[in-house]
Amino acid sequence: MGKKTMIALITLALAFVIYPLYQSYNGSETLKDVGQYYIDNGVEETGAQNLVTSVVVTYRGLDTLGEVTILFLAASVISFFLSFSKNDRIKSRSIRSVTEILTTSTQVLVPMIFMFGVYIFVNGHLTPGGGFQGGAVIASGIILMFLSNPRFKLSHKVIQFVESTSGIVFVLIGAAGALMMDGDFLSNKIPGFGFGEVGSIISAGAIPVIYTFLGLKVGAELSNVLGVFVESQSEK
Amino acid sequence: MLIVLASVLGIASMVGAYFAIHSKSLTVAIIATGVVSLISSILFLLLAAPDVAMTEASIGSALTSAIFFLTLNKIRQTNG
Amino acid sequence: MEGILEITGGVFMVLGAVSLLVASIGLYRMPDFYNRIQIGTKASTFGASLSIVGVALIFPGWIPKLLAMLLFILFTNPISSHIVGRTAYFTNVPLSKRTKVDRLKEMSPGHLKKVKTKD
Amino acid sequence: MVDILIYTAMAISSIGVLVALVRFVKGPEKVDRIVAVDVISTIGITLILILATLMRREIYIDVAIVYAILGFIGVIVVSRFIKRGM
Repeated sequence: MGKKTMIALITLALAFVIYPLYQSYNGSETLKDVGQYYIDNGVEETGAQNLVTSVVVTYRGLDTLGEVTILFLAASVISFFLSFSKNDRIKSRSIRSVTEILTTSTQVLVPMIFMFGVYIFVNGHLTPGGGFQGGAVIASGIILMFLSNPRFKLSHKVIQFVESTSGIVFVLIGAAGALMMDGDFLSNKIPGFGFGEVGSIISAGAIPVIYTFLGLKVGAELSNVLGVFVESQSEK
Repeated sequence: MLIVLASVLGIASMVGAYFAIHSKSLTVAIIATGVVSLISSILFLLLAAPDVAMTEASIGSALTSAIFFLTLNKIRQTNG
Repeated sequence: MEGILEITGGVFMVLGAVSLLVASIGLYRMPDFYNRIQIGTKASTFGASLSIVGVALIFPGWIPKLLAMLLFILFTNPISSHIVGRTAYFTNVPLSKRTKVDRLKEMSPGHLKKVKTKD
Repeated sequence: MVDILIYTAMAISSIGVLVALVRFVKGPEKVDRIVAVDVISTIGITLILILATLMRREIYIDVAIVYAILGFIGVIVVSRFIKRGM
Protein backbone atom coordinates (compact mmCIF):
# COMPACT_ATOMS: atom_id res chain seq x y z
CA MET A 1 0.00 0.00 0.00
CA GLY A 2 2.57 2.49 1.15
CA LYS A 3 5.04 1.41 -1.49
CA LYS A 4 2.56 1.72 -4.32
CA THR A 5 1.41 5.11 -3.11
CA MET A 6 5.00 6.25 -3.01
CA ILE A 7 5.56 5.02 -6.56
CA ALA A 8 2.44 6.83 -7.77
CA LEU A 9 3.51 10.04 -6.00
CA ILE A 10 7.00 9.87 -7.46
CA THR A 11 5.57 9.31 -10.93
CA LEU A 12 3.26 12.28 -10.54
CA ALA A 13 6.10 14.47 -9.34
CA LEU A 14 8.19 13.37 -12.27
CA ALA A 15 5.37 14.21 -14.65
CA PHE A 16 5.06 17.61 -12.97
CA VAL A 17 8.75 18.23 -13.53
CA ILE A 18 8.83 17.01 -17.09
CA TYR A 19 5.65 18.69 -18.33
CA PRO A 20 7.19 22.21 -18.63
CA LEU A 21 10.01 20.71 -20.66
CA TYR A 22 7.46 19.16 -22.99
CA GLN A 23 5.63 22.47 -23.22
CA SER A 24 8.71 24.48 -24.00
CA TYR A 25 10.00 22.02 -26.57
CA ASN A 26 9.87 23.14 -30.14
CA GLY A 27 11.61 20.88 -32.59
CA SER A 28 14.25 22.57 -34.65
CA GLU A 29 12.97 23.34 -38.11
CA THR A 30 16.36 23.26 -39.78
CA LEU A 31 18.80 20.41 -39.99
CA LYS A 32 22.22 20.38 -38.47
CA ASP A 33 25.29 20.66 -40.68
CA VAL A 34 25.88 16.93 -41.16
CA GLY A 35 22.28 16.12 -41.97
CA GLN A 36 22.08 18.98 -44.42
CA TYR A 37 25.26 17.75 -46.08
CA TYR A 38 23.85 14.26 -46.47
CA ILE A 39 20.64 15.54 -47.98
CA ASP A 40 22.42 17.89 -50.36
CA ASN A 41 25.20 15.63 -51.57
CA GLY A 42 24.12 12.10 -50.61
CA VAL A 43 22.40 11.12 -53.80
CA GLU A 44 25.12 12.44 -56.10
CA GLU A 45 27.97 10.99 -54.10
CA THR A 46 26.58 7.52 -53.51
CA GLY A 47 23.85 7.06 -56.08
CA ALA A 48 21.52 5.41 -53.56
CA GLN A 49 17.86 6.32 -53.59
CA ASN A 50 17.47 5.44 -49.92
CA LEU A 51 19.56 7.98 -48.08
CA VAL A 52 19.68 5.98 -44.86
CA THR A 53 21.39 3.17 -46.71
CA SER A 54 24.05 5.50 -48.05
CA VAL A 55 24.69 6.77 -44.53
CA VAL A 56 24.79 3.29 -43.01
CA VAL A 57 26.95 1.65 -45.64
CA THR A 58 29.11 4.43 -47.02
CA TYR A 59 29.41 7.45 -44.77
CA ARG A 60 29.27 5.43 -41.56
CA GLY A 61 30.52 2.14 -42.95
CA LEU A 62 32.95 1.66 -40.11
CA ASP A 63 30.07 1.60 -37.63
CA THR A 64 28.43 -1.14 -39.63
CA LEU A 65 31.65 -3.11 -39.56
CA GLY A 66 31.69 -2.70 -35.78
CA GLU A 67 28.10 -3.90 -35.49
CA VAL A 68 28.85 -6.99 -37.54
CA THR A 69 31.87 -7.67 -35.34
CA ILE A 70 29.75 -7.38 -32.19
CA LEU A 71 27.18 -9.79 -33.63
CA PHE A 72 29.94 -12.20 -34.57
CA LEU A 73 31.41 -12.05 -31.07
CA ALA A 74 28.00 -12.64 -29.48
CA ALA A 75 27.35 -15.63 -31.72
CA SER A 76 30.79 -17.06 -30.95
CA VAL A 77 30.33 -16.70 -27.20
CA ILE A 78 26.88 -18.31 -27.32
CA SER A 79 28.22 -21.23 -29.35
CA PHE A 80 31.15 -21.64 -27.00
CA PHE A 81 29.07 -21.78 -23.83
CA LEU A 82 26.24 -23.87 -25.21
CA SER A 83 28.62 -26.43 -26.66
CA PHE A 84 29.22 -27.75 -23.13
CA SER A 85 25.70 -29.14 -22.96
CA LYS A 86 25.64 -30.56 -26.46
CA ASN A 87 27.17 -33.96 -25.86
CA ASP A 88 24.11 -36.14 -25.45
CA ARG A 89 21.86 -34.44 -27.94
CA ILE A 90 21.59 -37.33 -30.40
CA LYS A 91 19.56 -39.53 -28.12
CA SER A 92 17.95 -36.81 -26.07
CA ARG A 93 16.20 -34.82 -28.81
CA SER A 94 13.17 -37.01 -29.10
CA ILE A 95 11.26 -37.07 -32.34
CA ARG A 96 7.84 -35.59 -31.83
CA SER A 97 4.92 -35.64 -34.15
CA VAL A 98 4.31 -32.66 -36.36
CA THR A 99 1.04 -32.09 -38.15
CA GLU A 100 0.82 -32.62 -41.86
CA ILE A 101 -0.38 -29.08 -42.46
CA LEU A 102 2.68 -27.52 -40.88
CA THR A 103 5.07 -29.78 -42.76
CA THR A 104 3.47 -29.16 -46.13
CA SER A 105 3.10 -25.44 -45.67
CA THR A 106 6.69 -25.16 -44.54
CA GLN A 107 7.84 -26.69 -47.80
CA VAL A 108 5.94 -23.96 -49.61
CA LEU A 109 6.72 -21.07 -47.29
CA VAL A 110 10.40 -21.45 -46.50
CA PRO A 111 11.56 -20.83 -50.09
CA MET A 112 9.27 -17.78 -50.15
CA ILE A 113 10.73 -16.49 -46.89
CA PHE A 114 14.28 -16.97 -48.14
CA MET A 115 13.39 -15.26 -51.39
CA PHE A 116 11.86 -12.36 -49.51
CA GLY A 117 14.95 -12.04 -47.34
CA VAL A 118 17.12 -11.95 -50.44
CA TYR A 119 14.77 -9.34 -51.92
CA ILE A 120 15.16 -7.21 -48.81
CA PHE A 121 18.92 -7.13 -48.80
CA VAL A 122 19.37 -6.85 -52.54
CA ASN A 123 16.96 -3.92 -52.65
CA GLY A 124 18.64 -2.26 -49.67
CA HIS A 125 19.44 0.90 -51.62
CA LEU A 126 15.85 1.33 -52.83
CA THR A 127 13.59 0.16 -50.00
CA PRO A 128 13.80 0.43 -46.22
CA GLY A 129 15.66 -2.80 -45.91
CA GLY A 130 19.19 -3.94 -45.70
CA GLY A 131 21.55 -6.61 -44.58
CA PHE A 132 20.41 -6.88 -41.00
CA GLN A 133 16.72 -7.06 -41.82
CA GLY A 134 17.22 -9.58 -44.58
CA GLY A 135 19.45 -11.70 -42.39
CA ALA A 136 16.84 -11.71 -39.64
CA VAL A 137 14.15 -12.77 -42.12
CA ILE A 138 16.34 -15.64 -43.33
CA ALA A 139 16.97 -16.73 -39.74
CA SER A 140 13.20 -16.73 -39.15
CA GLY A 141 12.90 -19.14 -42.05
CA ILE A 142 15.44 -21.35 -40.30
CA ILE A 143 13.25 -21.27 -37.16
CA LEU A 144 10.32 -22.48 -39.24
CA MET A 145 12.42 -25.34 -40.57
CA PHE A 146 13.41 -26.32 -37.05
CA LEU A 147 9.79 -26.23 -35.93
CA SER A 148 8.39 -28.27 -38.76
CA ASN A 149 11.02 -30.95 -39.09
CA PRO A 150 12.32 -32.50 -35.87
CA ARG A 151 15.15 -34.23 -37.69
CA PHE A 152 16.42 -31.03 -39.29
CA LYS A 153 20.03 -30.21 -38.54
CA LEU A 154 22.02 -27.24 -39.68
CA SER A 155 25.24 -28.05 -41.42
CA HIS A 156 27.86 -26.18 -39.42
CA LYS A 157 30.40 -26.39 -42.20
CA VAL A 158 28.13 -24.56 -44.62
CA ILE A 159 27.26 -21.94 -42.02
CA GLN A 160 30.89 -21.32 -41.16
CA PHE A 161 31.86 -21.15 -44.81
CA VAL A 162 29.12 -18.65 -45.68
CA GLU A 163 29.81 -16.53 -42.63
CA SER A 164 33.56 -16.28 -42.92
CA THR A 165 33.54 -15.82 -46.67
CA SER A 166 31.02 -13.02 -46.59
CA GLY A 167 32.86 -11.29 -43.75
CA ILE A 168 36.13 -11.41 -45.66
CA VAL A 169 34.49 -10.20 -48.87
CA PHE A 170 32.88 -7.31 -47.00
CA VAL A 171 36.22 -6.10 -45.70
CA LEU A 172 37.94 -6.70 -49.06
CA ILE A 173 35.38 -4.58 -50.88
CA GLY A 174 35.92 -1.85 -48.34
CA ALA A 175 39.67 -2.05 -48.81
CA ALA A 176 39.31 -2.08 -52.59
CA GLY A 177 37.54 1.25 -52.43
CA ALA A 178 40.38 2.71 -50.42
CA LEU A 179 43.23 1.27 -52.48
CA MET A 180 42.11 1.42 -56.08
CA MET A 181 40.12 4.59 -56.32
CA ASP A 182 41.98 6.28 -53.51
CA GLY A 183 38.75 7.03 -51.82
CA ASP A 184 37.96 6.23 -48.25
CA PHE A 185 37.74 2.90 -46.54
CA LEU A 186 34.34 1.29 -47.24
CA SER A 187 33.33 3.80 -49.84
CA ASN A 188 31.15 2.49 -52.63
CA LYS A 189 33.24 3.75 -55.50
CA ILE A 190 34.77 0.63 -56.91
CA PRO A 191 35.94 -0.03 -60.46
CA GLY A 192 33.44 -2.20 -62.23
CA PHE A 193 30.45 -1.04 -60.27
CA GLY A 194 28.94 1.95 -61.98
CA PHE A 195 26.49 4.22 -60.30
CA GLY A 196 23.82 3.55 -62.88
CA GLU A 197 20.54 5.36 -62.81
CA VAL A 198 19.19 6.40 -59.44
CA GLY A 199 16.21 4.22 -58.59
CA SER A 200 17.09 1.18 -60.67
CA ILE A 201 18.27 -2.01 -59.07
CA ILE A 202 21.77 -1.89 -60.54
CA SER A 203 22.89 1.41 -59.11
CA ALA A 204 24.63 2.91 -56.11
CA GLY A 205 27.99 1.33 -56.83
CA ALA A 206 28.98 -1.33 -54.34
CA ILE A 207 26.11 -0.85 -51.89
CA PRO A 208 23.99 -3.80 -53.14
CA VAL A 209 27.05 -6.06 -53.16
CA ILE A 210 28.06 -5.04 -49.65
CA TYR A 211 24.50 -5.48 -48.43
CA THR A 212 24.25 -8.91 -50.03
CA PHE A 213 27.29 -10.18 -48.19
CA LEU A 214 26.20 -8.43 -45.01
CA GLY A 215 22.80 -10.12 -45.21
CA LEU A 216 24.37 -13.52 -45.77
CA LYS A 217 26.68 -12.98 -42.82
CA VAL A 218 23.97 -11.84 -40.44
CA GLY A 219 21.64 -14.62 -41.55
CA ALA A 220 24.34 -17.24 -41.05
CA GLU A 221 25.23 -15.90 -37.61
CA LEU A 222 21.66 -15.77 -36.33
CA SER A 223 20.94 -19.21 -37.79
CA ASN A 224 24.02 -20.52 -36.06
CA VAL A 225 22.83 -19.13 -32.72
CA LEU A 226 19.42 -20.73 -33.21
CA GLY A 227 20.93 -24.03 -34.26
CA VAL A 228 23.19 -24.19 -31.24
CA PHE A 229 20.25 -23.32 -28.96
CA VAL A 230 18.02 -26.00 -30.44
CA GLU A 231 20.72 -28.64 -30.33
CA SER A 232 21.49 -27.98 -26.69
CA GLN A 233 17.89 -28.58 -25.64
CA SER A 234 17.39 -31.89 -23.91
CA GLU A 235 14.05 -33.57 -23.63
CA LYS A 236 12.68 -34.48 -20.25
CA MET B 1 -6.09 12.55 -36.45
CA LEU B 2 -2.78 10.74 -36.48
CA ILE B 3 -2.22 11.80 -32.89
CA VAL B 4 -5.33 9.82 -31.93
CA LEU B 5 -3.88 6.71 -33.55
CA ALA B 6 -0.59 7.35 -31.77
CA SER B 7 -2.40 7.70 -28.42
CA VAL B 8 -4.38 4.48 -28.91
CA LEU B 9 -1.25 2.60 -29.88
CA GLY B 10 0.61 4.11 -26.96
CA ILE B 11 -2.06 2.95 -24.52
CA ALA B 12 -1.95 -0.54 -26.02
CA SER B 13 1.82 -0.56 -25.80
CA MET B 14 1.68 0.46 -22.14
CA VAL B 15 -0.76 -2.34 -21.36
CA GLY B 16 1.52 -4.82 -23.09
CA ALA B 17 4.55 -3.52 -21.24
CA TYR B 18 2.72 -3.79 -17.90
CA PHE B 19 1.94 -7.42 -18.65
CA ALA B 20 5.50 -8.09 -19.75
CA ILE B 21 6.79 -6.89 -16.39
CA HIS B 22 4.14 -7.88 -13.89
CA SER B 23 2.70 -11.09 -15.26
CA LYS B 24 3.20 -14.14 -13.06
CA SER B 25 3.60 -16.50 -15.99
CA LEU B 26 6.77 -16.03 -18.00
CA THR B 27 5.02 -17.32 -21.12
CA VAL B 28 2.48 -14.51 -20.93
CA ALA B 29 5.31 -12.05 -20.40
CA ILE B 30 7.03 -13.15 -23.59
CA ILE B 31 3.76 -12.96 -25.55
CA ALA B 32 3.27 -9.43 -24.23
CA THR B 33 6.75 -8.55 -25.43
CA GLY B 34 5.58 -9.50 -28.90
CA VAL B 35 2.66 -7.07 -28.61
CA VAL B 36 4.96 -4.26 -27.55
CA SER B 37 7.28 -4.99 -30.46
CA LEU B 38 4.46 -4.93 -33.01
CA ILE B 39 3.03 -1.68 -31.72
CA SER B 40 6.39 0.02 -31.52
CA SER B 41 6.99 -0.98 -35.11
CA ILE B 42 3.78 0.79 -36.16
CA LEU B 43 4.80 3.82 -34.10
CA PHE B 44 8.18 3.97 -35.79
CA LEU B 45 6.39 3.94 -39.12
CA LEU B 46 4.16 6.74 -37.90
CA LEU B 47 7.29 8.75 -37.12
CA ALA B 48 8.45 8.21 -40.72
CA ALA B 49 11.29 5.86 -39.89
CA PRO B 50 10.65 2.84 -42.11
CA ASP B 51 14.15 1.43 -41.72
CA VAL B 52 13.84 1.18 -37.96
CA ALA B 53 10.32 -0.15 -38.32
CA MET B 54 11.49 -2.90 -40.60
CA THR B 55 14.32 -3.86 -38.26
CA GLU B 56 11.89 -4.02 -35.37
CA ALA B 57 9.47 -6.09 -37.45
CA SER B 58 11.99 -8.62 -38.62
CA ILE B 59 13.65 -9.04 -35.24
CA GLY B 60 10.64 -8.81 -32.97
CA SER B 61 8.11 -10.91 -34.83
CA ALA B 62 9.76 -14.29 -34.66
CA LEU B 63 13.40 -14.23 -33.64
CA THR B 64 13.08 -12.66 -30.20
CA SER B 65 10.29 -14.88 -28.97
CA ALA B 66 11.99 -17.99 -30.35
CA ILE B 67 15.23 -17.22 -28.53
CA PHE B 68 13.35 -16.30 -25.34
CA PHE B 69 11.43 -19.57 -25.38
CA LEU B 70 14.51 -21.65 -26.13
CA THR B 71 16.29 -20.01 -23.21
CA LEU B 72 13.29 -20.46 -20.91
CA ASN B 73 13.06 -24.12 -21.83
CA LYS B 74 16.73 -24.61 -21.13
CA ILE B 75 16.49 -22.90 -17.76
CA ARG B 76 13.55 -25.08 -16.77
CA GLN B 77 15.38 -28.22 -17.77
CA THR B 78 18.48 -27.23 -15.87
CA ASN B 79 16.53 -26.47 -12.71
CA GLY B 80 14.69 -29.78 -12.92
CA MET C 1 -12.89 15.26 -58.25
CA GLU C 2 -11.59 11.78 -57.57
CA GLY C 3 -12.35 8.85 -59.74
CA ILE C 4 -15.03 6.36 -58.87
CA LEU C 5 -12.31 3.72 -58.51
CA GLU C 6 -10.70 5.55 -55.61
CA ILE C 7 -13.99 6.06 -53.80
CA THR C 8 -14.71 2.35 -54.21
CA GLY C 9 -11.29 1.59 -52.81
CA GLY C 10 -11.96 3.76 -49.78
CA VAL C 11 -15.28 2.04 -49.20
CA PHE C 12 -13.51 -1.33 -49.40
CA MET C 13 -11.00 -0.20 -46.81
CA VAL C 14 -13.78 0.91 -44.45
CA LEU C 15 -15.52 -2.42 -44.92
CA GLY C 16 -12.28 -4.23 -44.15
CA ALA C 17 -11.81 -2.17 -41.00
CA VAL C 18 -15.38 -2.98 -39.93
CA SER C 19 -14.63 -6.65 -40.46
CA LEU C 20 -11.54 -6.34 -38.29
CA LEU C 21 -13.62 -4.66 -35.61
CA VAL C 22 -16.12 -7.52 -35.85
CA ALA C 23 -13.23 -9.93 -35.36
CA SER C 24 -12.17 -8.09 -32.21
CA ILE C 25 -15.70 -7.92 -30.81
CA GLY C 26 -16.18 -11.60 -31.53
CA LEU C 27 -12.91 -12.31 -29.79
CA TYR C 28 -14.27 -10.48 -26.78
CA ARG C 29 -17.78 -11.91 -26.68
CA MET C 30 -17.54 -15.54 -27.75
CA PRO C 31 -18.07 -18.04 -24.95
CA ASP C 32 -15.07 -20.33 -25.27
CA PHE C 33 -11.68 -20.48 -26.90
CA TYR C 34 -12.64 -22.48 -29.97
CA ASN C 35 -15.33 -20.03 -31.02
CA ARG C 36 -12.95 -17.17 -30.41
CA ILE C 37 -10.27 -18.64 -32.61
CA GLN C 38 -12.63 -19.26 -35.47
CA ILE C 39 -14.04 -15.76 -35.53
CA GLY C 40 -10.66 -14.23 -34.82
CA THR C 41 -8.99 -15.93 -37.74
CA LYS C 42 -11.75 -15.84 -40.32
CA ALA C 43 -12.99 -12.31 -39.82
CA SER C 44 -9.52 -10.81 -39.47
CA THR C 45 -8.25 -12.55 -42.60
CA PHE C 46 -11.31 -11.36 -44.48
CA GLY C 47 -10.86 -7.81 -43.21
CA ALA C 48 -7.19 -7.67 -44.13
CA SER C 49 -7.97 -9.03 -47.59
CA LEU C 50 -10.67 -6.42 -48.12
CA SER C 51 -8.30 -3.66 -47.08
CA ILE C 52 -5.67 -4.92 -49.50
CA VAL C 53 -8.23 -4.92 -52.31
CA GLY C 54 -9.16 -1.37 -51.39
CA VAL C 55 -5.56 -0.17 -51.51
CA ALA C 56 -5.11 -1.92 -54.84
CA LEU C 57 -8.08 0.03 -56.20
CA ILE C 58 -6.70 3.33 -54.95
CA PHE C 59 -3.12 2.78 -56.16
CA PRO C 60 -3.06 0.33 -59.07
CA GLY C 61 0.70 0.69 -59.35
CA TRP C 62 1.20 -1.12 -56.05
CA ILE C 63 -0.54 -4.29 -57.14
CA PRO C 64 2.52 -6.65 -57.28
CA LYS C 65 3.51 -6.01 -53.69
CA LEU C 66 -0.09 -6.09 -52.52
CA LEU C 67 -0.62 -9.39 -54.29
CA ALA C 68 2.40 -10.87 -52.51
CA MET C 69 1.07 -9.59 -49.21
CA LEU C 70 -2.40 -11.02 -49.82
CA LEU C 71 -0.86 -14.35 -50.70
CA PHE C 72 1.20 -14.40 -47.51
CA ILE C 73 -1.76 -13.47 -45.32
CA LEU C 74 -3.96 -16.12 -46.91
CA PHE C 75 -1.19 -18.67 -46.44
CA THR C 76 -0.06 -17.99 -42.93
CA ASN C 77 -3.17 -17.10 -40.93
CA PRO C 78 -4.84 -20.54 -41.24
CA ILE C 79 -1.62 -22.31 -40.31
CA SER C 80 -1.19 -20.38 -37.10
CA SER C 81 -4.82 -20.84 -36.08
CA HIS C 82 -4.59 -24.55 -36.85
CA ILE C 83 -1.56 -24.94 -34.62
CA VAL C 84 -3.05 -22.89 -31.80
CA GLY C 85 -6.34 -24.79 -31.96
CA ARG C 86 -4.58 -28.13 -31.80
CA THR C 87 -2.47 -26.93 -28.89
CA ALA C 88 -5.57 -25.80 -27.04
CA TYR C 89 -7.36 -29.09 -27.57
CA PHE C 90 -4.44 -31.20 -26.47
CA THR C 91 -3.73 -29.09 -23.40
CA ASN C 92 -7.33 -29.56 -22.22
CA VAL C 93 -8.66 -26.08 -22.71
CA PRO C 94 -12.33 -26.48 -21.77
CA LEU C 95 -15.04 -26.52 -24.40
CA SER C 96 -18.18 -24.49 -23.98
CA LYS C 97 -21.04 -26.20 -22.19
CA ARG C 98 -23.26 -25.73 -25.22
CA THR C 99 -20.96 -27.83 -27.40
CA LYS C 100 -23.00 -30.51 -29.11
CA VAL C 101 -20.47 -32.34 -31.30
CA ASP C 102 -16.81 -33.14 -30.68
CA ARG C 103 -15.65 -34.95 -33.77
CA LEU C 104 -12.01 -35.15 -32.81
CA LYS C 105 -12.87 -37.08 -29.65
CA GLU C 106 -15.24 -39.36 -31.53
CA MET C 107 -12.62 -40.15 -34.12
CA SER C 108 -9.88 -41.07 -31.71
CA PRO C 109 -11.41 -41.77 -28.31
CA GLY C 110 -8.54 -43.81 -26.95
CA HIS C 111 -5.78 -41.34 -27.59
CA LEU C 112 -7.32 -38.30 -26.05
CA LYS C 113 -7.93 -37.42 -22.50
CA LYS C 114 -11.40 -36.29 -21.66
CA VAL C 115 -11.77 -32.60 -22.35
CA LYS C 116 -13.77 -30.84 -19.70
CA THR C 117 -16.63 -28.50 -20.39
CA LYS C 118 -17.48 -25.30 -18.65
CA ASP C 119 -20.24 -22.79 -18.92
CA MET D 1 -13.14 12.30 -49.86
CA VAL D 2 -10.89 9.29 -50.11
CA ASP D 3 -8.82 10.62 -47.25
CA ILE D 4 -11.92 10.84 -45.05
CA LEU D 5 -12.74 7.21 -45.82
CA ILE D 6 -9.18 6.13 -45.06
CA TYR D 7 -9.21 8.05 -41.77
CA THR D 8 -12.49 6.32 -40.89
CA ALA D 9 -10.93 2.94 -41.60
CA MET D 10 -7.99 3.90 -39.41
CA ALA D 11 -10.23 4.91 -36.52
CA ILE D 12 -12.28 1.71 -36.72
CA SER D 13 -9.16 -0.43 -36.86
CA SER D 14 -7.63 1.27 -33.84
CA ILE D 15 -10.82 0.62 -31.88
CA GLY D 16 -10.35 -2.99 -32.94
CA VAL D 17 -6.87 -3.02 -31.41
CA LEU D 18 -8.29 -1.83 -28.09
CA VAL D 19 -11.11 -4.40 -28.07
CA ALA D 20 -8.70 -7.22 -28.87
CA LEU D 21 -6.44 -5.96 -26.13
CA VAL D 22 -9.27 -6.45 -23.63
CA ARG D 23 -9.26 -10.15 -24.50
CA PHE D 24 -5.50 -10.16 -24.09
CA VAL D 25 -5.85 -8.69 -20.61
CA LYS D 26 -8.74 -10.92 -19.53
CA GLY D 27 -7.91 -14.15 -21.33
CA PRO D 28 -8.24 -16.96 -18.82
CA GLU D 29 -6.01 -19.34 -20.74
CA LYS D 30 -2.68 -18.71 -22.41
CA VAL D 31 -4.07 -19.72 -25.79
CA ASP D 32 -6.68 -16.95 -25.51
CA ARG D 33 -3.88 -14.45 -25.23
CA ILE D 34 -2.08 -15.98 -28.19
CA VAL D 35 -5.19 -15.62 -30.36
CA ALA D 36 -5.56 -12.02 -29.20
CA VAL D 37 -1.97 -11.35 -30.26
CA ASP D 38 -2.66 -12.98 -33.61
CA VAL D 39 -5.67 -10.75 -34.22
CA ILE D 40 -3.73 -7.68 -33.05
CA SER D 41 -0.94 -8.47 -35.49
CA THR D 42 -3.42 -8.79 -38.37
CA ILE D 43 -4.94 -5.44 -37.42
CA GLY D 44 -1.44 -4.02 -37.19
CA ILE D 45 -0.70 -5.17 -40.74
CA THR D 46 -3.83 -3.36 -41.87
CA LEU D 47 -2.80 -0.25 -39.94
CA ILE D 48 0.58 -0.22 -41.65
CA LEU D 49 -1.21 -0.56 -44.97
CA ILE D 50 -3.50 2.35 -44.10
CA LEU D 51 -0.51 4.49 -43.10
CA ALA D 52 1.18 3.67 -46.40
CA THR D 53 -1.96 4.74 -48.24
CA LEU D 54 -2.23 7.96 -46.27
CA MET D 55 1.37 8.98 -46.76
CA ARG D 56 1.41 7.66 -50.35
CA ARG D 57 4.64 5.74 -49.91
CA GLU D 58 4.91 2.38 -51.56
CA ILE D 59 7.98 1.35 -49.61
CA TYR D 60 6.03 1.21 -46.35
CA ILE D 61 4.30 -1.89 -47.65
CA ASP D 62 7.51 -3.85 -47.23
CA VAL D 63 7.15 -3.58 -43.46
CA ALA D 64 3.63 -4.97 -43.70
CA ILE D 65 4.88 -7.85 -45.84
CA VAL D 66 7.49 -8.68 -43.21
CA TYR D 67 4.76 -8.94 -40.59
CA ALA D 68 2.48 -10.88 -42.90
CA ILE D 69 5.08 -13.52 -43.58
CA LEU D 70 6.77 -13.73 -40.19
CA GLY D 71 4.00 -13.04 -37.70
CA PHE D 72 2.77 -16.60 -37.58
CA ILE D 73 6.16 -18.05 -36.69
CA GLY D 74 6.01 -16.44 -33.26
CA VAL D 75 2.55 -17.90 -32.69
CA ILE D 76 3.73 -21.37 -33.68
CA VAL D 77 6.75 -21.08 -31.37
CA VAL D 78 4.57 -20.11 -28.40
CA SER D 79 2.01 -22.83 -28.96
CA ARG D 80 4.70 -25.44 -29.43
CA PHE D 81 6.25 -24.37 -26.15
CA ILE D 82 2.94 -24.54 -24.32
CA LYS D 83 2.19 -27.99 -25.70
CA ARG D 84 5.26 -29.81 -24.42
CA GLY D 85 8.35 -27.68 -24.23
CA MET D 86 10.39 -26.73 -27.23
